[in-house]
Amino acid sequence: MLFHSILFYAFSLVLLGAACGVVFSKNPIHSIMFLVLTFFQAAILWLMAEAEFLAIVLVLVYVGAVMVLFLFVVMMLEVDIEAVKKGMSRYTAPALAIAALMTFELINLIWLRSSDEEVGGNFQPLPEGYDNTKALGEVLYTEHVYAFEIAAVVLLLAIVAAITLTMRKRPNLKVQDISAQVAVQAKDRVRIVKMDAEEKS
Amino acid sequence: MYNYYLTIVLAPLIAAIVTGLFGKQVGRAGAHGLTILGVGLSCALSFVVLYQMVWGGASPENISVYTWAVTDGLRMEVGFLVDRLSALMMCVVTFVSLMVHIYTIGYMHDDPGYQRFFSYISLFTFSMLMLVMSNNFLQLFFGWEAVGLVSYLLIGFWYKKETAIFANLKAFLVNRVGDFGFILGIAGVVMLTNSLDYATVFGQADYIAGETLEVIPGTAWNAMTVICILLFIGAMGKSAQAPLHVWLPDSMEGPTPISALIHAATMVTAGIFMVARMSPLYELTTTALSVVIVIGAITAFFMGLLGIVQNDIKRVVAYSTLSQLGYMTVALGASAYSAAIFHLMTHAFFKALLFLAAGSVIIAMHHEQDIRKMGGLKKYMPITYWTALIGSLALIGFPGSAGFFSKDLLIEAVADSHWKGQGAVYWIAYLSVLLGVFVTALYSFRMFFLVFHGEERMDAETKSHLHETPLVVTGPLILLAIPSAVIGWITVEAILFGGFFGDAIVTSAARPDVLQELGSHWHGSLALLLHAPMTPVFWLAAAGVGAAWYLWLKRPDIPEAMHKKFSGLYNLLDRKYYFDDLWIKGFAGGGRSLGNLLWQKGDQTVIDGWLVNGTANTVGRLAGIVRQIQTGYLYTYAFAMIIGLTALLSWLVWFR
Amino acid sequence: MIGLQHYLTLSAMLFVLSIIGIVINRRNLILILMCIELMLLAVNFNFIAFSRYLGDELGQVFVFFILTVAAAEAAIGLAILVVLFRNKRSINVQELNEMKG
Amino acid sequence: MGFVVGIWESLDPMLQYVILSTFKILIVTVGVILTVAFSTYFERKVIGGMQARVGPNRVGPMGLGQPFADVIKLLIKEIVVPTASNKFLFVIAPLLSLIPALATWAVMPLHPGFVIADINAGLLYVLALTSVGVYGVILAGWATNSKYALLGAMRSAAQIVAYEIAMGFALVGVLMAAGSLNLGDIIAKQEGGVSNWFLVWLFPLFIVYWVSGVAETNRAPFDVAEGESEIVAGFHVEYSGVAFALFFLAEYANMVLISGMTAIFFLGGWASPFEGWTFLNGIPVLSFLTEPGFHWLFAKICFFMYSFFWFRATFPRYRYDQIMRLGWKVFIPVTIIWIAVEAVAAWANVGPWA
Repeated sequence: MLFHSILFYAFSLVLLGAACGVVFSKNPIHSIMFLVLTFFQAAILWLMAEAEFLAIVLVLVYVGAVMVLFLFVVMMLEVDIEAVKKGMSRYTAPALAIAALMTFELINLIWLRSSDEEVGGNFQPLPEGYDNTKALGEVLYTEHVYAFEIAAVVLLLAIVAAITLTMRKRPNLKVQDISAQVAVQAKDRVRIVKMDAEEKS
Repeated sequence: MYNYYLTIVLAPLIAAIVTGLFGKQVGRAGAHGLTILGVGLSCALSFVVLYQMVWGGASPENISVYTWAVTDGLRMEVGFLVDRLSALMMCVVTFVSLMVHIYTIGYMHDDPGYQRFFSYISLFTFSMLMLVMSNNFLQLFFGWEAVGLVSYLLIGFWYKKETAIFANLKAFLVNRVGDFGFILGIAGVVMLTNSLDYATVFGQADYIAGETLEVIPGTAWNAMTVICILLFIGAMGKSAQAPLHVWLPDSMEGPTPISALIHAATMVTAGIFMVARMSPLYELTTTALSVVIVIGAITAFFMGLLGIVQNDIKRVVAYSTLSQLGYMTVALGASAYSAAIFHLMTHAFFKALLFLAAGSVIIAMHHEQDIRKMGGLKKYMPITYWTALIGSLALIGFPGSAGFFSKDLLIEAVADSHWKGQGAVYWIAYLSVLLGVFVTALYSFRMFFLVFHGEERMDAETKSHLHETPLVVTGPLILLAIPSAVIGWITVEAILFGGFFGDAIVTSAARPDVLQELGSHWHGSLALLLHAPMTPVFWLAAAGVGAAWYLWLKRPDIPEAMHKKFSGLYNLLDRKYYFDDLWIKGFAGGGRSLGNLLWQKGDQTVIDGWLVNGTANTVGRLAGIVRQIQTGYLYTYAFAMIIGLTALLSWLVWFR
Repeated sequence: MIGLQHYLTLSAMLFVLSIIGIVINRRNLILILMCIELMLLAVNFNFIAFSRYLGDELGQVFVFFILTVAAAEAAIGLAILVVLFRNKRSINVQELNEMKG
Repeated sequence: MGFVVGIWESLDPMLQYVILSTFKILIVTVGVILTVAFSTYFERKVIGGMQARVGPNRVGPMGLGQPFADVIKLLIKEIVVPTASNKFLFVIAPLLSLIPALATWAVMPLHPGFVIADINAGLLYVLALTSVGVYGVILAGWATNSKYALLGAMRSAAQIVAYEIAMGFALVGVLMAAGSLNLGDIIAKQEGGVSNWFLVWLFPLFIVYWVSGVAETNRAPFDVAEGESEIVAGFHVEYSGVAFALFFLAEYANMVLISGMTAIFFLGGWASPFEGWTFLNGIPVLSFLTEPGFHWLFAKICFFMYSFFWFRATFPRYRYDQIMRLGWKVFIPVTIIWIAVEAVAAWANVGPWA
């Protein structure tokens, strides 16, 4: 169990460091890579909390798709990195102060205000043969099936919205008309001209 | 008869609409042909109706034609009440109107607004008929306003003339003052009876008389008195009683036929007609009647005086109209409604005649209206001369003429009225009408002598063109001269003493009926005629004529000298008792400066400046401050959110 | 022994970090989107931890939906960002103040 | 020997587990790398044969030393890092490309009972790691700071992401059929002869998965990402030496991985096609034919590797828009339809999953 704790603290440290990297990197690509790292650490920590399905889905969805999208956008937009490197906003100092206050309060809330009897307990060991994916699936497809459908609709909506927003018709775009190409026949392309042979001069 | 009534009303309206809207298409001949046809039809049918009423034994009819709206039990209708009173009025209106139509062909011969003019006068005929035939207050008011509108349009007929525009505005505004009272009166009627119908209202007259109104809190006034005075204020406006008379002399800016039709014969009598029609109401309030009589008396005498100093031929006639309207009003006040209507009728004929004669002179003089530049026209225009003489004699009440019967009996009625013995009111009324006779004779014949006799003061150019006016002008003169001369003789007995109006005119049983008293020693027209030299009226009139002859024909230097000697008095008269100044500089000017004050201080400074723009500015300034918070930067908003979140968290952690 | 409180603490720190990221960043709109993802991750941490603690899968169902919505949000957000860049040639947060009052 | 066993048994079980796992990882990794090395030789031989050439035949017997010669050559070459490139990402990109390719092998059941990590969500794990492989390509393309590289990376990334969806859907069909995400269970479900292989029942999905796999690895005919004639060599145009070797390794590792996956998901993995042919058991030499085991998996992988080279030698390159069209408009609908068919079949109790 010591091993387990060591792993938790190690991954947590990496996670927080990566999150700091996300926030404080000058280069957005670095930020994205740090965010990917953060997600990986989060996935590992979720695995340690035995939420394996969500951990893998986190990697699959976030790392595999969403962050690729981010990367794509950043690369395609050719953001002028030099220009955006300048300085922090004038809210930096108060923001940090408030963040410190908030952290203090949260930790205070989590550690001091709650007694061990209430929430401080450890995770109970899961029953033998527990399959997280299966359990989640059973809940998802029975009790929360409507919410699941709504989530599907939300995704569809996102697809439509994203395409609608970004699609633009480009004029003068040359597109192959495949059916026309297929339908072409020899006589459309080659014309055989009969000519009299020329006399040798 | 129903169809007759509709035709009488609608024929002039259709003619007016066609002529007005399609003037170009129908042309000049079409315009006067159509309107004369319409009015002629109206006139003929009116006489038929009158005949049926008087000799055919037809009973008065009260017909509802069309219900316009019903709201909360209040019916707004178009309807006709045709009895002898309205039948007589219809005849007078349509006949004079027909004459004027014919006359206009000559008078307006060269005017570019020919069709428009005919459309207007036809429209006027329609309006006036609606007014007199009405069986309810709403239609009465409609006709009242419609004739006012046409009057406005016609006074300003020559709309390029500045004075005409001023005059028509003045007429319109002064009439508004009267109409305001009038509509308040109608409102009072509706308030108390919830009906606009004459019959219903008259049926509840006793109830109204028993009610009181608190116009000013703490003062209970008799409802009938209030209503009647308010209605009479309307009549004052329309019939040009002092002090709302100021528009009438100015209305002479309009073409002469209009002066004859509207401002002498018909429209101005609407007030007289209305009071006569409302006799069941007026009879119940002596207070209102005394107001009527005093106003009438003042108008009759003092407006006559003004006629003496006027030099414009039409204005002299206009002042005489004012004076005669005063006579009628006095008669109304004395409960001698029949006498008033009788005088109205005779006056319509001879005053129209006088105006048209004046118009004829004006035509001949090439639109020169100043009598000081006329004279000796007798030999150039014989027809005009003789008809004008008949008109003038009728006006002064020369024995035998129409005016003699009506005026003489009117004065008799006033003398015998129930005001006798009541002091001031009686004496004001009686002396006014009596002395008015002298004044009338003086200014009438002053004008007559200055125009037709004496030396020829016009310039040579005009003189060379002088000739009698064409038949379309003289024809109506002759046609009007005949009734002016004889109508009184024929009808006096029937109308005044024969109970001619029947139920249309009601006199209070509580007081002695003046006309009945008069009728008790009535011995026929001839007897009255023979009795004439015995009355002060005759001698006063004769003195007036004599004085006019002496002063302006024999010794023209005397008026000049008097003019200089009594310049103060002269100025008072010349300035028309400063009424115009009172109205224009006093009320209108005061109103305008009040308006300016409200506009500049009240509206622009307070409302626009402080309330409207001030609110906007305040909001704008506040928004300007608040706007600073909205920077548009994402991180500002995020920061704000986070502050809120932290506050919430702090509250959770530390204060719970 | 690692328990609920450890996860919650980690989540809180991650959350605060993402808040700092959102507020102080004035250079890049994409970074704000990323910080929002971080924030959601922190929230998900809480759900996972409580789900594990209570032995109830409902918390994980919530995480599932949050992931869905966050993915949709990222897709639309980036689409908007692309359109914005097309129009303004910039995604600098400091230049995006057209909603200024 | 007993000594070793004694020491082993005296160790902490946790430590035993760690050592055992490390050992397994080493075996698998080295095996994969060797497979990759020889597959290059294999490729050149196959293509050479198809093009009526000899192929490598100089180094070692039959040219079998050629892969080692290549490796040594690449190892001793200089790694040129372009000046304007992003150094860190430039260097890390090949690793990001290779690591997922190797890490996926952790859940691969290679032989009955032999798997490094027998996890429940194995199939998801596979999907997750394949989707991560795209990072190496994108980062390499971007970090190089060359427009050819970037274009290649974009093409490649879009292609990979697009075909990942078709692949995922195809695997949905597989897991529906197997009723489990565990790869061992999936293979177990296919035991009992060729007729039980998912190849039969999920043939369209098999085609989709296999072709998508080819596209995923950016192999011909879907190799527009490298498109030598268009964008020189795509995302790894500036890579040289070991860095290039890593990309090369990653690509071939991926190919082997895809081959293995296809074998596991559709061809029963280590299951024998002659299972139940009991008469073969009587013949001592041929008894291995009915035995399930690594040799069958290896044979199947070799077949698919051969197919890769075969495609490369015979098909012309797809145009980019055609690739996208195939992925989005053909494969995804096909998989969706077949999933529906499968659902109906399962509901009607038809097929092996009854």
